[in-house]
Amino acid sequence: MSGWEIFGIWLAALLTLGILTFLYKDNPFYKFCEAFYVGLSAGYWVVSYFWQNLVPYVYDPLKAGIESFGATTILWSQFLAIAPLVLGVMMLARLVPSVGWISRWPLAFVVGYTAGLRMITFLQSNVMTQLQNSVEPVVRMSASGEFMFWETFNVLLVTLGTFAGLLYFYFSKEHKGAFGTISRIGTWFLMVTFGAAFGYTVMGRMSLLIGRIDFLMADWLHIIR
Amino acid sequence: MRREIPTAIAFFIGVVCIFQFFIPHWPFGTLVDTFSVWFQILQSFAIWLGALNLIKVSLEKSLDKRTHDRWYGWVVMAAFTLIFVVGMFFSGGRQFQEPGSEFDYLYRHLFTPLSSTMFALLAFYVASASYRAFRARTREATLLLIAAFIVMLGRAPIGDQMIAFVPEGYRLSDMASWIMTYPQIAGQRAIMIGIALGIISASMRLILGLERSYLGSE
Amino acid sequence: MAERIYIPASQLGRAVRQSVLALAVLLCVVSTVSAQSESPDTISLTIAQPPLPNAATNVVGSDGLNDDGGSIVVTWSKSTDDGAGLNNVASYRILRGTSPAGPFDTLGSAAAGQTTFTDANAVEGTEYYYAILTVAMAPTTDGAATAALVQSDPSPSVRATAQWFHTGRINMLIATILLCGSVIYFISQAKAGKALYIRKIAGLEAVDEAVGRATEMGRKIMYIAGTQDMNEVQTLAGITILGRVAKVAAEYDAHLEVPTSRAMVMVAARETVKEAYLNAGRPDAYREERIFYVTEDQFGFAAGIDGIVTREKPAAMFFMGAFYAESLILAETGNSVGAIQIAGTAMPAQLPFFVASCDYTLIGEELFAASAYLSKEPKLLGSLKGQDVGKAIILATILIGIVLTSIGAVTLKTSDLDKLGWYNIGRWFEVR
Amino acid sequence: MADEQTPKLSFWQKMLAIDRRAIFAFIFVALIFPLFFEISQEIPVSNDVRMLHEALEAIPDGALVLYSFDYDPPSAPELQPMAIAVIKAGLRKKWRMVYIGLWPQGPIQCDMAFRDAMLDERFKDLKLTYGTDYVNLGFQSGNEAVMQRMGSDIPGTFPRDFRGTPVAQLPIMNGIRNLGNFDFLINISSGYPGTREWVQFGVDRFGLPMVSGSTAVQTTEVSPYVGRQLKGLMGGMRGAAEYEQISNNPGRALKYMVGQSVAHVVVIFFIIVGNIAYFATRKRNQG
Repeated sequence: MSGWEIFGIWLAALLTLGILTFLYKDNPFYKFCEAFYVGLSAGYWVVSYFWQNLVPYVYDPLKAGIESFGATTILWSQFLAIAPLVLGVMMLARLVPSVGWISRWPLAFVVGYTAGLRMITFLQSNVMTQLQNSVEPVVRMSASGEFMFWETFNVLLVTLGTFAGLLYFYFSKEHKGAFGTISRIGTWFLMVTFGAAFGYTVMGRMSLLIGRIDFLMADWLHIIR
Repeated sequence: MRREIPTAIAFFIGVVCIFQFFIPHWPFGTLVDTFSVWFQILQSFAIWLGALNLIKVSLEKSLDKRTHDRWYGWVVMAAFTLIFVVGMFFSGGRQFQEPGSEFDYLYRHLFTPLSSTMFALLAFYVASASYRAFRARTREATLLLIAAFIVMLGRAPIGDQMIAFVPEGYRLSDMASWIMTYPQIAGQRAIMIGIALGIISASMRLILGLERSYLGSE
Repeated sequence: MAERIYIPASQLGRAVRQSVLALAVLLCVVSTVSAQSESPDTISLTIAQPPLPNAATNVVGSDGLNDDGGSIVVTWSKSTDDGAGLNNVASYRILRGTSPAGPFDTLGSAAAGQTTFTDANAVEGTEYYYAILTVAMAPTTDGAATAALVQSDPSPSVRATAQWFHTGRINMLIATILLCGSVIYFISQAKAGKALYIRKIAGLEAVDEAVGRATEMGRKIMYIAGTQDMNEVQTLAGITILGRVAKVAAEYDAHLEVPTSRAMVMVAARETVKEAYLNAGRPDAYREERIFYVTEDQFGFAAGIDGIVTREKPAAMFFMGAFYAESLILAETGNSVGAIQIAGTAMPAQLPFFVASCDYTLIGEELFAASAYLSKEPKLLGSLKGQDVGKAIILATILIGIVLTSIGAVTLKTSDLDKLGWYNIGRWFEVR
Repeated sequence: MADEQTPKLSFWQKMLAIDRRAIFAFIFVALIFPLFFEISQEIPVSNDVRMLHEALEAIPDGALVLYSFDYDPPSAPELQPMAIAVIKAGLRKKWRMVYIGLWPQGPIQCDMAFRDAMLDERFKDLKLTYGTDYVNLGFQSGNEAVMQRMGSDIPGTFPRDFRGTPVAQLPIMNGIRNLGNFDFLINISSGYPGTREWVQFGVDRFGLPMVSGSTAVQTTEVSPYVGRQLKGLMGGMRGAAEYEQISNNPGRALKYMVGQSVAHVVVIFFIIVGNIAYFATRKRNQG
């Protein structure tokens, strides 16, 4: 292993320990790691966006377009990249307070794009697909045509849970009487859902820490293989 | 006019994005692809606003003689400068993420341990949160507790070993997967359908310009 | 565990078979070429040519539906030796040319028994001709095999065209019209002055309390509009709710701080808060620097916020928007300094953590209802009513669908969806 | 009576308001301890993982399979063992594999997983050519926008591979125009964009058969998709361990499972203590 690699592992180990000290209490070591992390990650994304978005989607097409002026066919379509460039510059207009309001245009573009696209996507994957999954026979028959009690019960339970859960979200009606009872049952289903989802996750979270401990013990200290 | 034009833009773009789903014909099919690239480009411009803001805040902090914490302002700027200079000028341009590049070195030995450890704090927080939250205070809290408890035990091999006398098919792991496949799915379904309706309604309000506080005032 | 254990030897066997095959093909080519040149040193063939199968017939290309004009579906009738007759067809190769006489390029292949292939590389408007090459294989005594190829007649000419409506999405169109329509209808009803009842949402009733308490204690309020960018509707909802919270904060003269993880969110949040202060009649109290960017990075942001929270101990924290794993890190830290916490998200995976560590949590749809609820503007409340009607439509659809499929299950004595035929209502909701 | 009860009850009161750092310490010890022992445990395989295994085994040899690695190092403890296991499945069955990442670090994780998978004894003699048998197309930013564009134009979306080679020079990419050209999609994901988006775009819109490996947290969110939209699912380290077991590929997930189980028991223990403390102190308040 090269010296640089060993140095890197030491740096990584110290930063790891620095963050972990926060669990005890806030301290200068953590403050250093935090400040370092904030600066480092902000820079990381600036660089990534530059090379991964600005260069291939703005610089490259415009360069290809300009270079084509000397060639037989001019690549006009490449100049479409001017439009987002203009939007981007409008966004940066924020830096000049007197014309800062122009940044609302690119914001409006993003809002329209988000609202339109998300609406369709969620309608398809959350409404249509869940409808498709929900609409199934509640009466369960085995392959030989016999009635299956527990399967029927389970499907009925899911249907009831979906119903009651959705009624809990009903806003324009007072939740009292029979309606209130059903929406109350809905909250029970939601609570079971949250509890189960939480319980299911605990293990996964432990594994994250195992990863760090494994790094400290194996890669840094070589205590375990 | 400072609010009308943006409102019109949001309306027009929103409607086009809805139409493109139903119209395979050019230009609708490709328009949304184009918009998504534009969004990324916009993001790449906007991040400069953020970065400059961060540097401004850090600089102000580092010049503030009243606090001992001012040194950390310098740390923020130093870290930013370090990765920025390395990534822009010393890591082979477009191939900046190639294994072995200087940027990759910073990424692996500085960025990764920081983000992984921050993430790993969750192992502790999930424990402290469950200690506090899972108490049988009310009927709802009890359901939360019971579901979490069964699923947790069912996920760990020890859960089944504890009650090995129970016939197979009725052990904790079976109860856990029953909860996950039936009541849990029911709750998730209700939440998912609700979310979609919420998004449809919120999107309509945004497209129609009923909610436009993000545009500020005149 | 009776799992198959992989042995490298079998892989070796395959490689041997393949190289023998390649060698055989090469030999055929060499022998044909040399036979044409009437060379005296003709290599004697040891491998038998398989008998020629009959060609595929009825090759037809038709324009691929519901596309932007880039695809053509090719269909053909199987060779009579595919699965019958000589029974030696191994596969079909699909050829394409721009004239019936050729030349033809190979586009791809289909296994024996197949009769369709989608050419996804067509150029809109170009006239194409397709042909099918039937490939027969015959094993020989030494275990190798050789190929015999027969080409079909070319297809009639075909052009790819683009469509103006996607016929597989009629159900989506109906759903869009019904759901959006009900939202728009009730907004217009509300505009006309129809009063609407809205049930209590506990988390939102607590907004005033939280802001008030922060003011009393002389401590900050921290508002986080999620950690995602503006291309998430939840972020937009978070920013809209921020407007209402900021207005309350302005009225109480509380110190509101908004750290963001995305620069565009910072821009939108500044506009929103500024407008809220203006509407509250306190434009002088607005401080732009209190809405600041931390970092784009998920956990870098969490680290930064954790630092601020432990040092400055805000009295109230709001989490409204899209969150990922950082949700619990933020909420547990807020909890450790005793802040009153109100969260709202439509990320199903993060809801349990907010429920566990915050005082109030807006669940999924409630997040989107919050801005309307807080503003009490009739138009916005109307959209909530529209949303509810959408819910009723969905519930009714599920109910009717379940009754019909269940009737089918009882009459046909099966609950297998594929065997339910007409009764399988669920497939109506399949979107292509 | 009261004199006897007071010290006992105040113990529970203390427990109720226990410093969370005490819990942290217990968790830390519980996780470190088992790492020093070689303990193996047999775990039952869940239905989702069995489905995934069967779906992968049903893919014919030589099929063209798209792998999307949508995670970064923080989730690697859970997801890296899955990535290694599914790459091994591909190597064993000689699929033509195209790797991409919608998270910037995904392709790097993929690279590491590929090297780890190749260390397996069974692939010692395997001669694979980069660009013909497999290719790493690297990262593209844009989240589901990338998926959307892949639906119409993959070479346009990924003009160059991870190493900067133009895709036109890669034999494996010949004839690949869009998502429809693939036989199967394998996604390893820890959030957005990930399984949910691939289901929306890859499965719902382009009809690709798909399986997913997901962090435990995401699993609850994507498990409703299993069946019609997902052909199988590995959830968290447990899911990875189950797949390692059923596919006969013992790896890191099986090893880590022990420490994880112990820490898990600690959390359960604290929940029990918390409830006892709650009821013990509540009784006193009422009396």
